[in-house]
Amino acid sequence: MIHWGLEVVLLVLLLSTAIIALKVKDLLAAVVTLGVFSFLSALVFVAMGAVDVGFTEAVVGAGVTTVLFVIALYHTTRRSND
Amino acid sequence: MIEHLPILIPLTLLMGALLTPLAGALRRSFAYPAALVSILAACGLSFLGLHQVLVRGTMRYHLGGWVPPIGIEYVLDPLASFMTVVILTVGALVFVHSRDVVQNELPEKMVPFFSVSLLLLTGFCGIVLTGDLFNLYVFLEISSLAAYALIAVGEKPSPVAAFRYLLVGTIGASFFLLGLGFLYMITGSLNIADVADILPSVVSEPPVVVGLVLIVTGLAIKMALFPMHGWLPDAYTYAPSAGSALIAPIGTKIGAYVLIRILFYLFDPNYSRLQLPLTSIVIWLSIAGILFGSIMAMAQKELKRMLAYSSVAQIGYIGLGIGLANPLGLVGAVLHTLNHAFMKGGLFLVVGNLRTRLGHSTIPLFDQTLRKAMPWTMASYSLMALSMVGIPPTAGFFSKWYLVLAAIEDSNWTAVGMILLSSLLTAVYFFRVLERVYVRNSSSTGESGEGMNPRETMPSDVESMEVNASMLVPTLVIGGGLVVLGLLNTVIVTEVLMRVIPPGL
Amino acid sequence: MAELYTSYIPFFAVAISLLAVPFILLSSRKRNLREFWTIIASLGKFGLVLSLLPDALAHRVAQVELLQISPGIGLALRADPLGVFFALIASGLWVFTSFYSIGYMRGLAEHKQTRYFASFAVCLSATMGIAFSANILTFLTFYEMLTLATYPLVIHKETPEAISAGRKYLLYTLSAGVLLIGATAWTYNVAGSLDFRAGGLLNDVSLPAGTATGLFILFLCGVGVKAAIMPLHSWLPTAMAAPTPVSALLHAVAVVKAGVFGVMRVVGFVFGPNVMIAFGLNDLLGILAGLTIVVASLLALREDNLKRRLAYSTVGHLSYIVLGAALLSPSGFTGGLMHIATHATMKITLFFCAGAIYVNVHKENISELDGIGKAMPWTMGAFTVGAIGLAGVPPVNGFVSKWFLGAGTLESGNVGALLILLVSGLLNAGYFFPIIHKAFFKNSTRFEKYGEASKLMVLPLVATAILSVLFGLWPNLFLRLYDLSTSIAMSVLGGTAR
Amino acid sequence: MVEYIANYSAYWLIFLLTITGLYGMLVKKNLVKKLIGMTIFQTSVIMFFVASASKWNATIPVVDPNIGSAATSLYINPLPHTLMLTAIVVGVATIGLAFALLMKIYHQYHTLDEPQLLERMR
Amino acid sequence: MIRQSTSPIIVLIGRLVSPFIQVFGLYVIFHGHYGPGGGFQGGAILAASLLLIRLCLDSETAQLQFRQALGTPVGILGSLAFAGIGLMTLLLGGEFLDYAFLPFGGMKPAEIRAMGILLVELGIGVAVMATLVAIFDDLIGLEDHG
Repeated sequence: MIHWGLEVVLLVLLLSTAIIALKVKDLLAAVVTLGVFSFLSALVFVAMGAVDVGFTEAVVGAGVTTVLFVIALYHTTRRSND
Repeated sequence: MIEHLPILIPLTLLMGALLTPLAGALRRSFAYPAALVSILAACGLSFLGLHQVLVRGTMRYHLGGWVPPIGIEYVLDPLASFMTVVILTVGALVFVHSRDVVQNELPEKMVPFFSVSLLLLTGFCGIVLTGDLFNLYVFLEISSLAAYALIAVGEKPSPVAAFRYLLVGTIGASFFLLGLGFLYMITGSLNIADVADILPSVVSEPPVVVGLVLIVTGLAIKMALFPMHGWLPDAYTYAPSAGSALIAPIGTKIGAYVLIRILFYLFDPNYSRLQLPLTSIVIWLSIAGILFGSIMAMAQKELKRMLAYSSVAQIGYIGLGIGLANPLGLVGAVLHTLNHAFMKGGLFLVVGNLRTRLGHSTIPLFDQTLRKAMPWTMASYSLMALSMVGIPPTAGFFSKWYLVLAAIEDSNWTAVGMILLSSLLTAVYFFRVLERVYVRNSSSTGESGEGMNPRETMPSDVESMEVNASMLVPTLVIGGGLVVLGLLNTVIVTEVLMRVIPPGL
Repeated sequence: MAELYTSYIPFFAVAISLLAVPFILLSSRKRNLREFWTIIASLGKFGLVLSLLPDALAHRVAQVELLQISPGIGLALRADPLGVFFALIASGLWVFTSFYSIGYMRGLAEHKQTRYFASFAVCLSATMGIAFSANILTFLTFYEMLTLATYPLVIHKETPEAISAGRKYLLYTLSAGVLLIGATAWTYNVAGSLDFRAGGLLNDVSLPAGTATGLFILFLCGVGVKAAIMPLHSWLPTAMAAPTPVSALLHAVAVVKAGVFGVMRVVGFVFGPNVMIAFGLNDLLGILAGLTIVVASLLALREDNLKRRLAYSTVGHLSYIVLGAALLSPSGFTGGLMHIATHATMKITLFFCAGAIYVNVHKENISELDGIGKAMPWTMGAFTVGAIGLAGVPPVNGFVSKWFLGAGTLESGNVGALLILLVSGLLNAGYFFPIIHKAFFKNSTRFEKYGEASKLMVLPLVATAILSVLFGLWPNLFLRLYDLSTSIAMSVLGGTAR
Repeated sequence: MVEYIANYSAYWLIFLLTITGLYGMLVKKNLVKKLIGMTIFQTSVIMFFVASASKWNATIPVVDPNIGSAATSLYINPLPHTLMLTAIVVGVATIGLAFALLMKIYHQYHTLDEPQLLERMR
Repeated sequence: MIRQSTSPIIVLIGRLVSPFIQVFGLYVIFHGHYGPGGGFQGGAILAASLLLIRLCLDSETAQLQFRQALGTPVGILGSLAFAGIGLMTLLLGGEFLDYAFLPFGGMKPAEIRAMGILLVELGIGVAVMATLVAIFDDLIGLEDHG
């Protein structure tokens, strides 16, 4: 039987960031929230014992992907109807 | 060197994919020969592989010397070797054909195009050859990524089509991965043979069922089984001619191949058929797909789009063969994979020829001049159309024949009726084009049938616009090949496909 | 039991006209050379088929398996008596049609003659293939080939009318082909074999009633479209949009005869008399045929267009043959077979005449033909021979087959069928004699300035008319068609009670 | 029941995350939002794998001198982790390609809103 | 498109942190077969450092560090290192990627394996780094010729 403690807390946070990222109308805010999401998920990975996945996610998900997202927005538009 | 064949085939393609841009960087004109050499080499290797498998039996190759289930295994069994031959033969023909097409449509992107195409084929061959489920996922994604990229360089709306395909494809792949996760949770292994050994003892566990359902859903998306086909028509229509000629014949078949692997090799065929209603769901979806695809194809004005919808219908045939889950059905499905790969590949080559010369492929603009201008192209088109309809000596008839036999054996009369009906619908939409090309007078001389001098209606001064040899030869090879394949299908069935049938079926 | 031996002659008989196609296409610019190939192929084909005749009569059957097209099923050709019988008629009449076509096409300066002659050659190959097929799958292959090769002929004129006729033709025949595929697959599933066998491939198989009836209906729809059995006939009058030699070919030589030949094969060699009787399938077939005979004859009465009237007449006469098969009695079967031959010679004469009239005076309607007999005495003479033959008047050969059919109805005790035969004989007279009357006995000055059509057209039609009479007097002349048909009837019906 | 849900709470949350991601991909009209949904979806799948590999009372899969390399049951199974690294690579590649497509689309149609896009494609 | 930042803090921090990140990236690559880490993670970290410079500084400086034109070729070369080593082991008689067959004289099999893995990891790292930077550059550069 597995007892989850920290993970559950982190996951709830994760879920809320995910929902925020999808709900926010300003795309830049959404993307930054997604960065937070990635970072939190990196924490979850570490908490679950997957250290390497954790810091890969931190670098790639929270770092590179967010940068790419921001650049994509910079070139397109920040506005969104939903 | 023979024992390295399972890895050599994808490796040759991968090296080609990597070396092509390097050669292109050196001098642009080097890129195409490099790509061509690597695909021809891989094609030769695949035939060698098929021969070896038929002579010596299944070849297993352990990557890095690690024995499975720890290491990754590559398996060249009859089904896999057959599929590599199909993929690479079609691929090689398309490559030969596409030099001028690409030069014409994508002059800027010649080098990346061939590199990415090779990557696509690497992915396909990897999927076929790997004996490791996760490896399979990775190759699935490699091929999908390459396909997205190939589609996106086409006509103006192509990025949108590619983007949609990307989203849907990612959902499919993720479902597949999620399903793998469930299987892995229970079995603790990812090697296909190993998992197949473990599964019977744990097969009733809920995660296994959930995993299987997820995997099948994911694959259904990848193979564009109705109603998960939404991405396909746009993607095939807007892709560049050479790209769709490469993706359309093989892309969806790979999904079908993996489905066969999962349902009949990984799981016990009887489990897939009897314990879960999965196969009957596949059957009904396939039947719906056949009907839907055929009807939609009849409504299309653009040849490529018509072919794309026809692909939806044809995938239904393959799905039907898989769903029937009896030996004849499997033979029919695999044979149809081969036949349809050739037919659709050839048809898209014809589209490439038309677009190169006419600059369009809109059916209402076709008329008799086309027959005079491109006699050989249209002759191959006719052969391919006949094969698509399923007229006996051509290849298309025989896969339908096995499918009908399988459906009768299963007493599934709806399926029998649908296969037969869709032959007619296929005839309608293919003869529509043929009639324009062979009968329809060019619009100016008019409709006044009676009393006009027949000689005037024939535009004898139409100059030949036939494409050059490098494009014509592959088209003709496929056109003629369909008859040969049809006549030789017994050899294929008895020598290869009979060995494909897994023991439990 | 017949003795089998391997011989490639059936294959060559099929292939020879196919081989001529490239030559015809290549010599498209030189008319005479192109026609030379056609003639050579037709004569060669007839010769090859003729060489098979002695063996067929001696119960020695030449067969050849070219390759396996599906495990256990070969692309096999077998020159059994029925096959030789049909092949003889088709290839023999092709010779006449070839000469006639040349005259017709040149007379009208038709376009795309190369395509016409090439398709014609393919058609004949397919017909030979149908005749010699050793199993249903081979039959199916050639049957579809015939469908496709006929399509360019039907649409030859490329008028909107011809194109829509072509569409209708394709729709009907391809649907039939598709149903035939289903029937074939089902048979294979039930019987495990597809080889034609005298007395019935399904004879030894225990069939549930539903399966037998379903299979039979599928087969009937499959071959019935080409045989123009009544609800499935409507493509045939429409296809009259084609040039007349094509109509002749469609109606007399290849296509519809392939259909009734298919019915013969299905009745005698797939189901067999025992199965037919056991499930009452012969009654079904007989009723359909009888209805077709009567209704088609009535419809023919209304038609003013000569070719369309002939077309409805064909529909009726094809069902004579089907009726002969359905009677399942030796005389009836013989009569049906004989009617394939006799109807072919007579109907080809009539179509040749219609074509000759069209080429010469450009008239297609019967009401416009007053007094044409004076302008074209040979043509109309031949027409008269054909017409009275179809009505069943001796000494033309139509009488012979009708006689046997009548005997067949008595043998099987089917009075209704006899009645139908008699009524339809009268109807036949009713729709043919007015034409003859108009041609010879109505005076009109309309055709004074016209003479006969060209020799290339008149000679073949006179020849077929003479043939009709000769066969009527001596049914066993030259080709020993009578011996062949009785031997076929015996081999099929040998094992039954009747 | 409550206990059941509690025991598998992490899985349930991950499942919710998957649903959220799917919702974003399928329902949201904006293409960037769809991509955000896709990222969430992929992350949740990866997380599912990692969660399925994790064990109570086991340590990270790095050889610990106090435990040694013999007692494998005391380590978390590292295989899913490596697999997930590959999955992350795939995800990044997909996202990279998606951005390229996104910018091409915007360049051609000047909108990222799907209904508008479909309108302008006609 | 990225102009030089006007804020000296950003420039300074970017310049200051980037080398450390790079060292860490290399560490991760080289440490890959002992502990958590490996080619991909290291490559991603290296790429992150390069991206940091590209974001913080003007493009000339960034180009000095890693030229845009190099992205694709270096990525290909990195992948080739992986495929090539695999091919080499195959040609030398072993299975694909059976590092024990690599021709390193005077080493124990275990060391040869470690060496082989290291080379492959290095190749992957370089490939990942170059590819990620190339994606970035392509996205940036799209507007210029668009």
